[in-house]
Amino acid sequence: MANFEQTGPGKPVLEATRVDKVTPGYRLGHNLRALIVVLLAIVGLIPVFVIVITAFKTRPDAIHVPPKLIFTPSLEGLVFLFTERASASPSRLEELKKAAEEVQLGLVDRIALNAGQEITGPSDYVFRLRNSLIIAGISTLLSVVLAIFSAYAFSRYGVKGKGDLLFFILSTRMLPAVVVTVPLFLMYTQLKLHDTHLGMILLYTVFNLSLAVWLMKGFFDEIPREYEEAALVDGYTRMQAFFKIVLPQAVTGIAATTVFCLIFAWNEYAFALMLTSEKARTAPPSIATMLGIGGIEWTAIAAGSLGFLIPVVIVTFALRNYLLRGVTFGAVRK
Amino acid sequence: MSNLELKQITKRFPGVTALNDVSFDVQDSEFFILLGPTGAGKTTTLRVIAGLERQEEGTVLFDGEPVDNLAPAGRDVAFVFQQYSLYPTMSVYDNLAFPLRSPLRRTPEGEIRKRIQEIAEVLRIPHLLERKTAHLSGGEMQRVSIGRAIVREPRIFLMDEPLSNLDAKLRESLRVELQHLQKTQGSTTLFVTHDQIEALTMADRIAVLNLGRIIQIGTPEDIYDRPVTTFVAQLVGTPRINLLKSNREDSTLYIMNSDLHLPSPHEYTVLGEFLLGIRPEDILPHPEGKFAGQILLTEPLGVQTVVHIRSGEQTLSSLIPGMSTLKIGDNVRFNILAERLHCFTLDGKRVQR
Amino acid sequence: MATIELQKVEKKFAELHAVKPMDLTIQDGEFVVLLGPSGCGKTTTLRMISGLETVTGGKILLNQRDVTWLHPSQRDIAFVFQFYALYPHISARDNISFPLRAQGESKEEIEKQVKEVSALLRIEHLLNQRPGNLSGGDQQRVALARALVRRPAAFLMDEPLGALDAEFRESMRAEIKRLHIDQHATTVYVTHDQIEAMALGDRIVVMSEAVVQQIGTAAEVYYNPANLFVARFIGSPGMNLVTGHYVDGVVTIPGTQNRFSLPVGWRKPVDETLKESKEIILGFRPEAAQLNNAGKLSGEVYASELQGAFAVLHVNVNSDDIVHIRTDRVINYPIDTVVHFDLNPEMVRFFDPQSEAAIQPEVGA
Amino acid sequence: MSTTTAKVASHPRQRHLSDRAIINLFVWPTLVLLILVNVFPLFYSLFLSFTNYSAIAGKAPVWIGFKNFANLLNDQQMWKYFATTGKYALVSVGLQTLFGFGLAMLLHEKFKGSGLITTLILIPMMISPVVVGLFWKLMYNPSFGYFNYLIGFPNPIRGPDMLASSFARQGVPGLALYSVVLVDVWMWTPFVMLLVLSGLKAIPDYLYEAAAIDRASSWFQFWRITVPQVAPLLLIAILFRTIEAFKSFDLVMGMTGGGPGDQTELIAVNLYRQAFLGQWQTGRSSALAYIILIIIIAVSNLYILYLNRMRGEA
Repeated sequence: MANFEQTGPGKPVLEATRVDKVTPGYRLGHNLRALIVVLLAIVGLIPVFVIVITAFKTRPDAIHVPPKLIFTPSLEGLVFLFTERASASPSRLEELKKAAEEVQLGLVDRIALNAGQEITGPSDYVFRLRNSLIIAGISTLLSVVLAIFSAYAFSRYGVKGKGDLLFFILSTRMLPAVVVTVPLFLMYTQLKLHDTHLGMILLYTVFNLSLAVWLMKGFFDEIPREYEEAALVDGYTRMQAFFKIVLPQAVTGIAATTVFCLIFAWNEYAFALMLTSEKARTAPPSIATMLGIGGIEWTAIAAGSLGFLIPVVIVTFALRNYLLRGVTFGAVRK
Repeated sequence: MSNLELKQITKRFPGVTALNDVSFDVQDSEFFILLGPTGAGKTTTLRVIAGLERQEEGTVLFDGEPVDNLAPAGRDVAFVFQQYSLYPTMSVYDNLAFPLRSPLRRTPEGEIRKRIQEIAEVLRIPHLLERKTAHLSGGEMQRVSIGRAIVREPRIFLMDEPLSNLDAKLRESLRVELQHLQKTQGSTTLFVTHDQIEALTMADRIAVLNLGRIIQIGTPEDIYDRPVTTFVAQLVGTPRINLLKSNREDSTLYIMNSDLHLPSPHEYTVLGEFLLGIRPEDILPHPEGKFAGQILLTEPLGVQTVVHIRSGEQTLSSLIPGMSTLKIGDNVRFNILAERLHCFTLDGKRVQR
Repeated sequence: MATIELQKVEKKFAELHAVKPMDLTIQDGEFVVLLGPSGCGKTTTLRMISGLETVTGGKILLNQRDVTWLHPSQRDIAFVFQFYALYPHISARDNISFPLRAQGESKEEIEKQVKEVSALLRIEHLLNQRPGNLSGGDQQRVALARALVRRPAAFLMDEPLGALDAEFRESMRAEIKRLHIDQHATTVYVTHDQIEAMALGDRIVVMSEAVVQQIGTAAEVYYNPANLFVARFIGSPGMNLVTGHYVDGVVTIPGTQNRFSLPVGWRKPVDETLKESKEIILGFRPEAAQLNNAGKLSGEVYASELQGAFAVLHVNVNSDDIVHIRTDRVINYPIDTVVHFDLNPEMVRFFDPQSEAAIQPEVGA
Repeated sequence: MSTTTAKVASHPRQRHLSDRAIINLFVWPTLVLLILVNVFPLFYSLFLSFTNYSAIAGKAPVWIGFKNFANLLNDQQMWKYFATTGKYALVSVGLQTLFGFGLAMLLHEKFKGSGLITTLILIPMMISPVVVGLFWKLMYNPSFGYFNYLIGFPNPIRGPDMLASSFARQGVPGLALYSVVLVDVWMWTPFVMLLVLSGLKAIPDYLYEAAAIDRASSWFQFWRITVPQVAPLLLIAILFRTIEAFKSFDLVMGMTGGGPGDQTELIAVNLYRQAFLGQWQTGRSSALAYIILIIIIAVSNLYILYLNRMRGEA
């Protein structure tokens, strides 16, 4: 049976090379444009670069005028980030130095010693990070699960007034956080939800829900209905078709939505600042206030910021092709 | 297998009546084709029968029993979609097994494996069973989706233009295979297409649908030789039928603004102006032909040639077997076969003969 | 107008050889069609002639002028795209007049030529519309007008009918042919539809897997296919190709008692080509077989197809070869009934299974 | 066909949910949560905006009609803060659009590594704004900050102190605001670039090929093919950034906390100050919250309307 489909190694994606795009002049222009963009990218990332090197400087190097580029890296920033310290009196310093010779003092204590300080206990940074993880993690999970179901309903059924419903959901995200926190503050104090993990999880779930619903609706719209209908005709109910046929195809969409919600919850500052004080305080507000107490603890702040920044950078790479959708609430599909 | 009947089905979508009082029946193990241009309501008809759409009026009967309040699952029909016919996340084997594993059937795995082996032999796809659907060519995909329809032995097969996305050569061969398969399986099939060749070649009976209305139901010969409207006449047959404004005075038909005139067959009762339909293959260039014209254009198609002839102001297209040696601008004499003329009123209704 | 010459023109994308070295000469005013399945290199060849694709090797001459590395706009060629490529944000009139404005023609001249070409293509009433709200057929007419208006040396068309729906395609095909006859402009036309190729082409270049399989007129390519690919690809359904066992002048189809003796003029060339190998491929077009009860060949009916003016009977000649026979309309052979048929000796062709090439008969068969 | 599989039991009463049931089951949980945590507080604060309530005063709210709104609307300070926010939005969105469009045009033509570069450029907008504020505060530090060093003022005395709005110890009003704007631009230019880039990628090649054949000037190709295709997306980016600029709070709090003086006191920061920091004027800040709410809904309505119209055309 003559079948002329040239399956071969799959049709190659041929990059059209037009005659006027291979002339030396054009090539030069092309390379120049590439160079400019690379330079701009480098300049753009200088602040991130500064954070990285400051995190591994000793305090004197960090505040050296003019700013020092070549320096001996030290873990002082990290140690300061994770410990509470007090400056030790000269006599106390002598004792500790002698102990250091007899190798009784741990590495961490010795680093503090060089900076003339003695460690008195762990700082609250770890505790704050844990709060961030708990609150961001659970709220993301809740918002994604809820979003999957409601987004499927919006995508498949013309829910009455769908247009404004979606807008109404979105509007909660369009407002400055402050506008919403004034009434929330009152509600939470009366309901004893102020400064509680539950309170923050509930808020972040709703905060992320509008993004998650819009994103998931976009991903569901891309899955053709024929698959579910084929399953119906094959003898499955609508629910079974949803779980067996639709969800497996939406896995990449769910992953992207989960990560976007995680980033937004992880980065959130305003709600955390106003609705928590001690017990449920997350990392962002605590890093911001760290500057206050420790004086010019720049190395610790840089280390804290770095710790907060690395997961986001990794995730940005993983999400490259979904960024467009996530940032524009799924409005623009690539 | 069972037979299917649609009684006065009407389906409305906001702003449009997709199906308007549609009635037809499909006998047991008949290959019935619904032919019509895109947007005629063909797919909607299938979806109503499968229960994927709820019609506003009329009933759908399987073997005489109404099935309107049955969910798609309960109707036990097979639906082969034009695209997206295979579940992308499953292998070919799982695709074929999916309907048999449904809660309604609960077929034991051993039984499933045997059934699938059988079907794979018939459709010559045993080598594909373990492959992921993404790695199949267009032809293989459609064959597996047909396999999935057959494996469950449904009461009725519904097929929504399964061949139209395939490459031309493949379509030819799959058409023949599908017809052979249907005849040997004896499965009641309702096949939807906009391609008139598919309709003429595969159907036991054809229903022509346009703008949600059934225009004509008949065998391929009925539709081709006795079209009830100019729409049906133009829909089937390539190149299209010539429709010439003509006038009848007592017993001769005069074709407007040309000197062509033909003896009027006695059964033609219409008087005055009407539309005369002549199939291109009924216009035969012949050295001593009664009529004369000038060659405008020739289009060799290999097995036959389309010759465009101008006679007076009228241009006619004729179809002659083999390669023609006629040149553009030559004068040509030709005859018109009188026994297969079609005669329509000016608004396109066939004048019964 | 112009002659176009391709000398050893070749195209490689990294390690993929999209077009193997190819020679082609297109005469002035000739309509040549590049025909082949998708991915055979026909579009790449067209784009190399237009400059939209660079050449990896070889030379392209337009009126004996080497244009291989010339900017597309300096080749005096017009290109008609499958998806019309009309500038979406300006009116049809501006689209058509655009190439003239770029050449710096005067306002009145532009106005005159636009009026003339839109009359030729019967789109005067569409000139103020934006391409967005025109039908596919009308958009392609505007694109043709844009190509025509600049009186180029040659027209290059990349599957212009591909995106149109059925009822436009037939009328547009006749229109393109009529345009070519009026303007007799040198045209290179790419399509995968062999009906279009034969209807339009003065000559057809059949391509497959980056290689030219055969160049010839519609009749040559239809009646004397150079190899198995062309035989199978041209014609719908393609030529019947049955593998047979050849022994001094007689071809027998294994597994049946069908026997066919070589017509006059074939004996010597077949003996020379096959030498001692016993395998041969017998080819014949569906219309070359006539049903008759006393026919020497026979087989069981597999399926039958009414195609309007005629019908095609599909007959199983042995376990896996199905042969297509063209019959007039009156057929109702139930499946598996045995039918007999004869072959018209003039329309029979033979192929060498090894080289897949056609065996040429001694005297014009 | 040999064995027949188990025939479908004649229409068993299957436990399957009707579509209506599915819609309710899937949609209501989301709606309930939204109403509880979002809608209810909005109504509650609407009521408060007509009272003189203060969260810590312990007195019940007393209805004072539109007094709060009246005070706010003719309080010159308020208009100053609205003006600061407006200036902030205008300049930052303007620069972002310019740089974003330029970057997208440069990045449109693929080159080795352009994918990596694009992703690197996108990092700033993914970082928590308050953390960005912090390390730009480090960058701007007159003595050991890299900013002064890089723009050629290594000596802290003679160089600018951006966040203190002074240059060589002389006050330069507005400098702090523009230094925050600079960081906002640094963070959100990639957003505009991303949208414009996706617009550019949607333009089919054959338009440029047709233009090349028709000997179109690159000027024509830019104005007639590139710009009309990208304009809708660019406009969405502008509308989106305008709304975000209006909302910004985290970045300013991280860097200047509204200072020096009230040079960077954006409206959202001032609302926080009135509602929480010390003043606790709950009623008045609820009224201010509603004024902001109305402005933003008006602007985002423009956005949604535009999006639907753009969708209509596309």
